[in-house]
Amino acid sequence: MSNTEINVEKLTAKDFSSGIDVRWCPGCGDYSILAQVQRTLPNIENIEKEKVVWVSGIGCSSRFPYYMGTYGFHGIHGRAPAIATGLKIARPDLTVWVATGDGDLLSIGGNHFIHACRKNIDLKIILFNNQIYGLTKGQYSPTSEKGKVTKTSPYGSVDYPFNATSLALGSNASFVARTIDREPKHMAEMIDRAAAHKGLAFIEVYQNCPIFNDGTFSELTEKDTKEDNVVILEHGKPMVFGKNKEKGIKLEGFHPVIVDLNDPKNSIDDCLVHNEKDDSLIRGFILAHLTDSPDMPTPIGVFRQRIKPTYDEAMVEQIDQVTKKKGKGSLEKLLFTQNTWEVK
Amino acid sequence: MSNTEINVEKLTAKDFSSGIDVRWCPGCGDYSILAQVQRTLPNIENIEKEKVVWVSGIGCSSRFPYYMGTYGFHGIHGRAPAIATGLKIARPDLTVWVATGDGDLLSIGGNHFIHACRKNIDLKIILFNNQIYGLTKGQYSPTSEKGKVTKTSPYGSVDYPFNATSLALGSNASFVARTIDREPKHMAEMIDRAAAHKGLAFIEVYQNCPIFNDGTFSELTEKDTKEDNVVILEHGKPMVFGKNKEKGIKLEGFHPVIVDLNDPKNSIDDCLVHNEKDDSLIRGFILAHLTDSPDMPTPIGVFRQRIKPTYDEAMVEQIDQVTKKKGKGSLEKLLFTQNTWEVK
Amino acid sequence: MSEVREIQEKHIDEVTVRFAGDSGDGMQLTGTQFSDTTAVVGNDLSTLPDYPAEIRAPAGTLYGVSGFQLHFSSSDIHTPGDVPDVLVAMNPAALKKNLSELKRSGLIIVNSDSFDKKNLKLAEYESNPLEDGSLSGFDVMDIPITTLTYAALEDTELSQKEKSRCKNFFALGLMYWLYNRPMEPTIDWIEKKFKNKPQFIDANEKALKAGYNFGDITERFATRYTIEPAKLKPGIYRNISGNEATALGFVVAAEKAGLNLFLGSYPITPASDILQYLSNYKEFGVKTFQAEDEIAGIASAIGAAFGGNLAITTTSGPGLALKTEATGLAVMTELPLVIVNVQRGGPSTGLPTKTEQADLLQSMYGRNGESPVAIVAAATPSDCFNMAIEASRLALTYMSPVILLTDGYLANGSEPWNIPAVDSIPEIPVKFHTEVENYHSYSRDEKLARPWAIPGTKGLEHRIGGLEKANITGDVSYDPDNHFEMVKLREEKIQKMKDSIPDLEVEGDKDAEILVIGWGGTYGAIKEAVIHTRKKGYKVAQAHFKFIHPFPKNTEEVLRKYKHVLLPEINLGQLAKVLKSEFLIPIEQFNVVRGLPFRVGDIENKIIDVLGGSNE
Amino acid sequence: MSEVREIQEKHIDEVTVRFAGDSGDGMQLTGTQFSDTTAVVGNDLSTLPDYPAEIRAPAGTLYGVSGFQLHFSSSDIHTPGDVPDVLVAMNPAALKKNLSELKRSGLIIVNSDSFDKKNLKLAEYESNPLEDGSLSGFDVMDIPITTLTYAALEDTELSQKEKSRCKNFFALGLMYWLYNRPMEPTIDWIEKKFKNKPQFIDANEKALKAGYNFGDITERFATRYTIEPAKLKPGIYRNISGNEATALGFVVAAEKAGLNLFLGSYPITPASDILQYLSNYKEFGVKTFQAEDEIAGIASAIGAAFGGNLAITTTSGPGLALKTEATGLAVMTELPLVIVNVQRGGPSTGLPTKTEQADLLQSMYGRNGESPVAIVAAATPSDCFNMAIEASRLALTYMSPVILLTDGYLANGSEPWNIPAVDSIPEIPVKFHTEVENYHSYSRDEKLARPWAIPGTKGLEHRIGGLEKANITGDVSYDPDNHFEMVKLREEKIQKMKDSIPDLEVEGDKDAEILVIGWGGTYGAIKEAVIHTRKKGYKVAQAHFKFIHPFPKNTEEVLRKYKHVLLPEINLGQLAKVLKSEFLIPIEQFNVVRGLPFRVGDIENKIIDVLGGSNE
Ligand SMILES: Cc1ncc(C[n+]2csc(CCOP(=O)(O)OP(=O)(O)O)c2C)c(N)n1
Ligand SMILES: Cc1ncc(C[n+]2csc(CCOP(=O)(O)OP(=O)(O)O)c2C)c(N)n1
Ligand code: SF4
Ligand code: SF4
Ligand SMILES: [Mg+2]
Ligand SMILES: [Mg+2]
Repeated sequence: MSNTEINVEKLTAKDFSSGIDVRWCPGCGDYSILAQVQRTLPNIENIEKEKVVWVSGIGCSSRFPYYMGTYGFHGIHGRAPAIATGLKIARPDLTVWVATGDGDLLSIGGNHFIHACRKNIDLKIILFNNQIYGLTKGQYSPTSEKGKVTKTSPYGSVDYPFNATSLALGSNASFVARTIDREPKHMAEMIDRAAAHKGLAFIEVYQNCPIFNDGTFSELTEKDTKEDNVVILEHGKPMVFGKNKEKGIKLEGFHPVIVDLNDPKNSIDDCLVHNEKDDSLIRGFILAHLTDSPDMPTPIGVFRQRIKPTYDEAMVEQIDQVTKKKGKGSLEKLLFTQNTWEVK
Repeated sequence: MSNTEINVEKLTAKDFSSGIDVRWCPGCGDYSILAQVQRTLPNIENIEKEKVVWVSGIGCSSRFPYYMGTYGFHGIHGRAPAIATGLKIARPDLTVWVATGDGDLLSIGGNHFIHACRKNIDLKIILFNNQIYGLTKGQYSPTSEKGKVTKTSPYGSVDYPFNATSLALGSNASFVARTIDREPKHMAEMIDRAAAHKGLAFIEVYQNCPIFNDGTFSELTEKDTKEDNVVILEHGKPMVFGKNKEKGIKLEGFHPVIVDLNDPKNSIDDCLVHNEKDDSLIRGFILAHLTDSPDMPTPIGVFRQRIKPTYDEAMVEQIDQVTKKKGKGSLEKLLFTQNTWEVK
Repeated sequence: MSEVREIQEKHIDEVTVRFAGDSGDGMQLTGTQFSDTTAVVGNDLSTLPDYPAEIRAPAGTLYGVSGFQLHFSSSDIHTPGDVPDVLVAMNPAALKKNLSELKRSGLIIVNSDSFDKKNLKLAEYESNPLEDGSLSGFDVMDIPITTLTYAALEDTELSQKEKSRCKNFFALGLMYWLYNRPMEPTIDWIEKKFKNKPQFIDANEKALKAGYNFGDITERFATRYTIEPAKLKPGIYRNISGNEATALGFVVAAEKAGLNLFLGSYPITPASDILQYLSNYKEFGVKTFQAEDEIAGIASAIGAAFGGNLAITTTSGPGLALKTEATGLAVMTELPLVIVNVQRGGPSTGLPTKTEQADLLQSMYGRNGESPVAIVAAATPSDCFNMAIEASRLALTYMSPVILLTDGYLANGSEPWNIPAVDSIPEIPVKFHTEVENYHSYSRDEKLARPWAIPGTKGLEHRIGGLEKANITGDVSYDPDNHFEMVKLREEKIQKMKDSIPDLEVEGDKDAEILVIGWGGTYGAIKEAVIHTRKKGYKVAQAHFKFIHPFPKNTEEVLRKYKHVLLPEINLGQLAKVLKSEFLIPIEQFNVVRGLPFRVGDIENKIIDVLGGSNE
Repeated sequence: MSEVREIQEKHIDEVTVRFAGDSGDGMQLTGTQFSDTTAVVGNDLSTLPDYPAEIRAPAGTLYGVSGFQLHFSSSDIHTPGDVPDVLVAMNPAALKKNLSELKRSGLIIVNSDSFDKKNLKLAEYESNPLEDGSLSGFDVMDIPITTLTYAALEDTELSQKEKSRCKNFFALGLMYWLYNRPMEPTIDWIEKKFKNKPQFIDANEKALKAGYNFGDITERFATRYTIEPAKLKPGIYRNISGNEATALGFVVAAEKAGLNLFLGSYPITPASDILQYLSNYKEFGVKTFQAEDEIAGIASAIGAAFGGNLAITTTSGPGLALKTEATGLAVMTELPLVIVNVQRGGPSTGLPTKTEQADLLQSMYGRNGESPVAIVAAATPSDCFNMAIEASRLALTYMSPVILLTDGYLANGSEPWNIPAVDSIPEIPVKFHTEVENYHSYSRDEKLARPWAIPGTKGLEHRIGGLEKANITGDVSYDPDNHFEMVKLREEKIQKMKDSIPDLEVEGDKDAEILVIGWGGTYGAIKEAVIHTRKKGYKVAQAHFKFIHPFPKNTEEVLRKYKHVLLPEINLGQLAKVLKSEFLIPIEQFNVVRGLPFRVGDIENKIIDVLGGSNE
C-alpha cells in the first residue's frame, strides 16, 4: 500500500489538525503538546498521514486524538496501550501513537503499560503527566506527591507516588524520555526521537493543569528557577546544569551528588557523561531516581534507548518463516486432514 | 484483641496445616514452599495463628491457602494483592500473606502488584515462579523465556519476559528477595526475613513444574551446576560464588563482571559488597538485572530492604490525628450540620 | 431597601429557574447557593445540574455551556421542573443552548456585555438575538452584568480577570432580590470559603450586594416575587444531594451496625462525590481507599468484608462493568458488600455527565453463572440516605452483595431533607461468629445467611474462595448435586429477603384504571404526572419499586389489580423485561432515553394516552 | 487373530464406554484414541471428557479421577450416553467415583493390580470391592493390567515408571479387541507423537498389542462385539471437538472474507484450546496475541478490528465478565468483533472444568447502558464450525460485536463431522470503504451497517471512540435527541439481522402436543429425548435456537402453535426469561444445574410429565 510518490507535497502542521474545536481549559498544558506534535510529525521523513493512528484512553489528555487530522481511537479508560497493541500487531505498516494521562496509563492502565514495555510493541506512548485526575475534577493520581490535598485526600494523600520512568525501565522499555510542556523545542525533539525509534517509545511530559493542579511543575518551568532544577540529558555530554552550567552531577557509589564546578577542586571531567545507548538499564534507572531526592535536579531528555526486535516484527517474521516452510495455508488441507473417512 | 498469653504453647508446623489433602502433582516445587512456610511461621515471635491470613488468586500455586491452617482467601485470578490490600487496611492487626503465580501476579495481576509495591502496603507476597501457566496446562507465562515452545507458542514465543525483581524495584518495593524451591534453608530464611519486614515484602521463588516446565531451573538447582550459577547475597559480604568461592563479581562502570579470584591479579576486595539496606534502589536494580546476561550467576537472597511508613499505618495515623483534633465523630453533628432549618 | 419606586410584590406558588453560562462562569456554584438559600427560607425545591463532560471548554462555545435548574415552591414538589420560567444566561451560547426549553413568554436575564461579535460567532448566531427581534415573545432583561460588576469592584485590588470572576455573584444577588431571598446564607458561605483570602470575601460580597441593589434601583423590574415557605412535614431540614445522602447513609449504617466503614473506590463521574464525601469523615474511622482501578476497588472491599468491616464500593456504569467478575466472587463467598452504581448515559463511555436508568439488567444479570445479588434503588436525592442504610442492612443480615442503584440526576440533584432523629434509625444487629464448636463456614441461619467468622477469631480458621462450596462445610466441592443445591440456595437466599422488605405501596386513586409504576430516580416525575392527571379527573395510582431483587411480596397482587400498568423508564424497558418474564403480565412501556430526567408533561400525556385520550 | 477358542461375535447397535483413572493415567488420551479409531471405522459417536480442576492430584485420590465417556453406534446418535454400559477403571478411586452411574449389570474392567491397601484407602474403601461382593450384579473383569504391561515390556529399556505409563495402551488394546476396532490409527498416532523417542514407540505399541492379544487369548471374554458403521450422510468425515471446530471455523471465515484473522486472548479453561489451535495456523497468517489479561485480549481485538482484521477474542465465563466494559466499546464504535464464550460452571470460579449454560443473560445484558450485541450459539461440537462462520458473517456484515456461545461439553466433546467442501461455504463479502466523497463514519447502508474505513486509507482519516456518536457524522454528540435516536438505532441494527438468519426449524411431529425448545449444547440430549418419546407414542416436536439475539423471525409463530412449550436448560431458566419477557408466552422450564450435560432420560421423563404422565 505504501506509495511514497503520493507524498511529494510536503505536509504541514495544519494537515495534522482535524479542525475540530479544541476543548481543553484555557492555559492547559495539553495545548502545547498538541502544537508540538502537529508541528513535528510533518517533518518526519516519508510520513504518510493516513498511516498514523492516535489511540487514547479516557481523561482530558485522552481527547487528544480528536484534534489530530489522522486516524484516531478514543478508547476506554486505561486500555489505550492494549487497543494500540492489537492495532499495531494487526497492521505493522501503521505508526501507532498513544496519548494518555497519569491516571489513564499508570492507575487503571498500569498493567497494559508494563506489558507493552516488556514486549517492546512498536508504539509511541506520550504520557501527559499533570499529577492529577483532570477530567474527573481533581482527585490525586498515582503520580501525585505524598501529602497532596485533593478532593479525595482532604487531609493529604498517604500514597507514595509512582516514578513513571522508573516503572518503564523496570519493565524494560526500550526508549524512555521526559520533557516538559513549557519546553516546546525540547518536546519537539523528544517527539522526533520517539518517532524515529523502532520499538516502544515512552515520553513522559510534565504537563500543567491550571484548573486542578496549577503550578506543580513551576520550579521546573519558571524562568528564575528552572535552570537550577532541570538537567538536560545530552548523549555523550557531561551532566551539568545551573544558570551558568556551574553545577555538575557525579556519582558517589550509586549515589548521584551535585558538584560545584565553580570550586576549582572539581572538574567537569568528574561529571557523569550521559550515554543513552548504554546496553544496561542501570544508568537510565539512576537518572529516573534523581527525582527521589529534592536536592537533585530533574532530568529531561532521553534516559535510554536500546534497539531490539519488536514484538510485531517478530510475529510477522515467524509467520513468514512458517509459511515459507509449509507453504501458504490451504483450507482444503486444513479441513481434510488425516484421520478422515468416507461414508458412501 | 491481642493477648499474647494465649500463645505460651509453642506452635508447630502442624498447627499451620489445615489437614486438607494437598493436591499438587507429585514432585511439584509448591510442596517445598508449603513445607518451609509451615516450618517457619511457628518460629516467628508472638505469632498468633488466627491473625494470619493467606490470600491468593487462581493457579496451582494459588491453592496454597487451602493447605494452611490459618484463615485463607482463594480469590480470583490476579486480584490477590487487591483483596489483601483491602483486608490489611481494614484490619492492620492481621498479618496478610499473598501466595501467587507468575501468571497470576505478573500477567493479569500486574497492576495490583505494582500498586501494592508503590503504596508499601504491609503485605508479604510470595511469587511461585515456574515460568509457565500450570493450572491451565502449559501456556507460556510473562516470565517464560523468549523462544519457549508451549501450547500457545508452538513455534516459540516472541515475548520478552518480565524480570519480576526489576519490576518490583521499578515500582519501589521496600523489600525484594529471591530464593529457590530446592534451597529449603535459604527459603526459610527469606520467609523469616519477609515476615519480619514492616512493609511490602516480595519474595520470588523459582519453582519447578515437573509437568509442564520441568527443569527450567535445573542449572540453579543441580548439584554439579548450581554453585557456578547462583550467587548468594549476604549483607555486608562481598559477592562471590563458584564451587570454591573462586569467582567474584565486580562492577565496571554500571556493568557487573566476573572476576577470577584464583588469578592473583584480582582480590576479593575488588568485589561488590552486598548492602541490602542501601537507601537507593540502584544496587538492587543491578542485582535484578544480573540475569539479563547468560554468563552471570543468578542472585538469591535479599536484594533490597528499606523501612518506611506503610500505607495502612499512615491511614490509621491520619484517622487518629483527625479524631484527636475533631473529637470522635457524632452522627448528630454529621446529620444536623449547618444550613438546617426547622419547619414547625 | 428604603425604596421610593413602586414595585409590585407578587405572591406566586412556584418558579423554575435555570442558570446557564460558560463552564468557567461558576453556574453550578450560583445554582447551589440559590438552592441552599431557597431551602433555608423554607421552600420545597428540586434541582438539576447539567454540565458538559469537558472541564472547561473554551469560553463562549456551545459545548462549554453549563446549566443549573432549580424548581422551588410553596408546596410539595417532586421534580426540577419541565420548563424554566426564568433563564439567566451569562453569554450568547448559554442563551442559544437553553432558549428552546424556556417557557413561552418566560423571563430572560442576559449579561448583555457578553453579546459581542466573538461570542455571538462562537455561539453560532448570525445576528445579535438581543437586537434582531428573535426574542420577541419573551420578557428580556439585558443587563450589562460585567460592566456593573467591574463598577462595583472599582476600589478593590483585584485584577480585571479576578473581578470578572465575581459576576456570577452579581447575577445571584439580582435573583435574590427578584425572589426576595436573604443574602446572609451566601455571605456566610463566602466568608468561610475564602477565609484565607479576605480580598475575595470583600469582592464577592460587593458583587452580590451590587446585584441585589441593582434590582432595587433599576426601573426595569416592575415586579418582585414572594414564594411562601412550603408546608412541609414538621422537622429539621437541610438541602441535600443524592451523593451526599448516600455517603451519610453509609456512615450511619456502619455506626448502627457497630462496624468500621471501608470504601474501596475509583473515581468516576457521577459517583466520585461519594468517595469525596466519605474521605472527609476520618473522625468516624471511615477508611477510604482510592484504588488503582474499579477491580481493585471492589476486590479491596471484598477483603475488608472478609475482615469484618461494612465494606462498600462505589462507581458508575463502565465501572460496574469492570466489577462483574469480582461481584461473582462476593456472591460465591457470601460476604456482605454494598456496590453503589450511580447510573449515567451509556453504552460505553456514553454520556458521562448525563443521567440514565440503563444499568438495571447489568446489575441483575451481568455476571457469569447463576450469580444472584440483591438490588435496591433510591427514589429521590434524600432517599439515597435511606437506601444506603437499607442496602447495608440487607447485606449484613443476609451475608450477600447488594447493588444500590442511583443515577446522575439523583446524585447531583438536591431537595430538602427532613433529617431523621439519630435514635429513630434502627440498629443493624451484627454478631460475628465466635463459637468454635460446630462451626461450619457454610452453615446457615433461618435467613439462610452463613456465619461471619472473621480473621483474628481463635479456632475458627477457615478458607473461602471462588470455587463451588460444599453446602454447610464450605469445602471446595465439584459434586454435581451439591452444585445444583448451592445454585438454588443462593437464589433462595435473595428471595428470603422478601421477609424483611416492605410491601409495595400504592398511592393515588383506590379505583384507579391505571397504575403507573417506576423505579429509581423517576419517582418525582411520575408522582407529579399522577397528581396532575388525577387533578384532570383521571383515575390513576402509583407504585414505585425501591426493592427490585427480590420484588416485594405483594408485587404480583398489586400489578394484577389494574386494567393498565404503565412503566416509564429512562431505558428501553429494563424493569419491564424483568417484570414481564417474572409475572407474564402485559406492561405498557414508556421509554425515553435522552440523558435527562423525564418531563412530567410527557408522562402525563402518556397516561392520558393509555387511558384512551383526553377525558375532557 | 488365528484363534481356536470359541468366541461369540455379537452385533450390537450402540455402546457407551467410560474410561476412568488417575489424572496421570492418560485416560483423556485413551478416550480420544478410542474415539478417533471408532470414528474411522464409521460409527457415529459422541464423547464427554470429564476431568478435575487439579492438574494431577495425588495418585489414587477420589478427586484426582479423570474420566472420558464415549457413546458410539451404528446409527445416528446425539449424546455421549446417559449411563455407561462399560466402565474401564484403572484404580479403586475410579471405580468408586463412577460405579453409581454405571448401567445395572454393566461390564466393569478393572486393573486389579491397583487394588492394594493404599489405593483402597485413598479411595475410601473399607474393604476390597473386588472381593467383598459389593460388585455382584455387575460383570466384573479384574485384570492385572500393570503386571501384564510390565510383562509385555520386559525386554525394553524403559524404567519401571515409564513402563507403568504404558498401561493405558494395554487397556486400549483390550478394548479394541473387545469392540473389534483396528489398531492402525493408534499405531500411526504413536509413531508420529514419539517421532524422536523410538523407545516409546516400541513400548506403547507393544502394550497396545499385548492388550489386544490378551483379549484374544484370555478365556475371560466370551463375547466380542461388532458395531456396524453408521449409515451417515455420504461424505468425508473426521472426528472433531467443539474447540477445534471453532478454531477451524474462524480460519475459514477469514479466508472467505479475504481478511487476516486476529485473535486476542488470555488462556482459560475450557476455552484455551481455541487459542492453542489457532496459534498453529501461522501459514494462514493467523495472528494470535496471548494478552496479559482478558481485557487486553478484547481491547487488542478491537484495535485489530479497527485495523481491518477479522478480530476475535475467546474466553470462558469469568473472562467474559472482565470483557464487558470493552464489549460496550465495540458496541459504540460499531466494529466487527466475535467474542467466543465457552461456558463453564459458575458463579465466580465455580466449576472450571464442568459445563453449564448460565452465561446467556450475561451475554445479553451484562453491559452498562443499552448495549445490544448479537448472540449465536452452537448446538453440537461440529456445529461450532458453522456458528463460528455465522458469527463472523454477522459481525462483518452488520459491523457489530457478536457473542458466540459454546460450552465445556461442546468444547471438549467430539463427534464425526461431515466436512463441507471448501467451495460450498459461501464467501463473506467485505468491502473496505475507500471513497472519499461524502464519507461519514456513521452513515449506514440498508443493513444499518456503518462503513468500514481502515487506517491507511487516504482521505478517510476519522476518529471513533466510546462517547456517544452523532448519527451519520460520527462526531461526539451530547445531544439528547441524537442519543435516543442512536440507542434505538443500535438495537434496530441487531433486529435487522433477522433478515439474514434462518427461520427456526421444527423437527418431529407435525401435530405435536408439545414443543421442546432449547439452545446450545443441549441439542443432542433434547433430540434423543424427542426421538424416544415419539417412539413411545407421544406427539412431540423440537426446535433449537442457534440465533438468540435476534430471534429468528418466525419464533413467536412457532411458539404459539403448541399446547406446551418445554425448555430444558442447564441454568435456572435464562432463555426462558428472555422468551417470556419478549413474547409473554408461558414456558415450562426444566432446569438442572449439575455441571454435566442433560441425561436424555430426565428430559424424556419431563416431556411425559408435562404431557400428563405415562400414555402406556
Ligand atoms: C472505567 C472507568 N473508570 C473511571 C472513569 C473516570 N475517569 C475518567 S478520566 C479519569 C482519570 C483522568 O486522569 P488522567 O488519566 O490523569 O487524565 P487527565 O484528565 O488528568 O488528563 C477517570 C478516573 C472512566 N471514564 N472509566
Ligand atoms: C479471569 C480468569 N482468567 C483466566 C483464568 C484461567 N487461569 C487460571 S490459573 C491461570 C494461570 C496460572 O498460571 P500461574 O499464575 O503462573 O500459576 P501456576 O498454575 O503456574 O502456579 C489462568 C490463566 C481464570 N481462572 N480466571
Ligand atoms: S482540567 Fe486540567 S488537564 Fe483537564 S483540560 Fe482543564 S487544565 Fe487541562
Ligand atoms: S501443573 Fe506444575 S505447577 Fe501445577 S501442581 Fe502440577 S507440577 Fe505443580
Ligand atoms: Mg492527569
Ligand atoms: Mg506459573
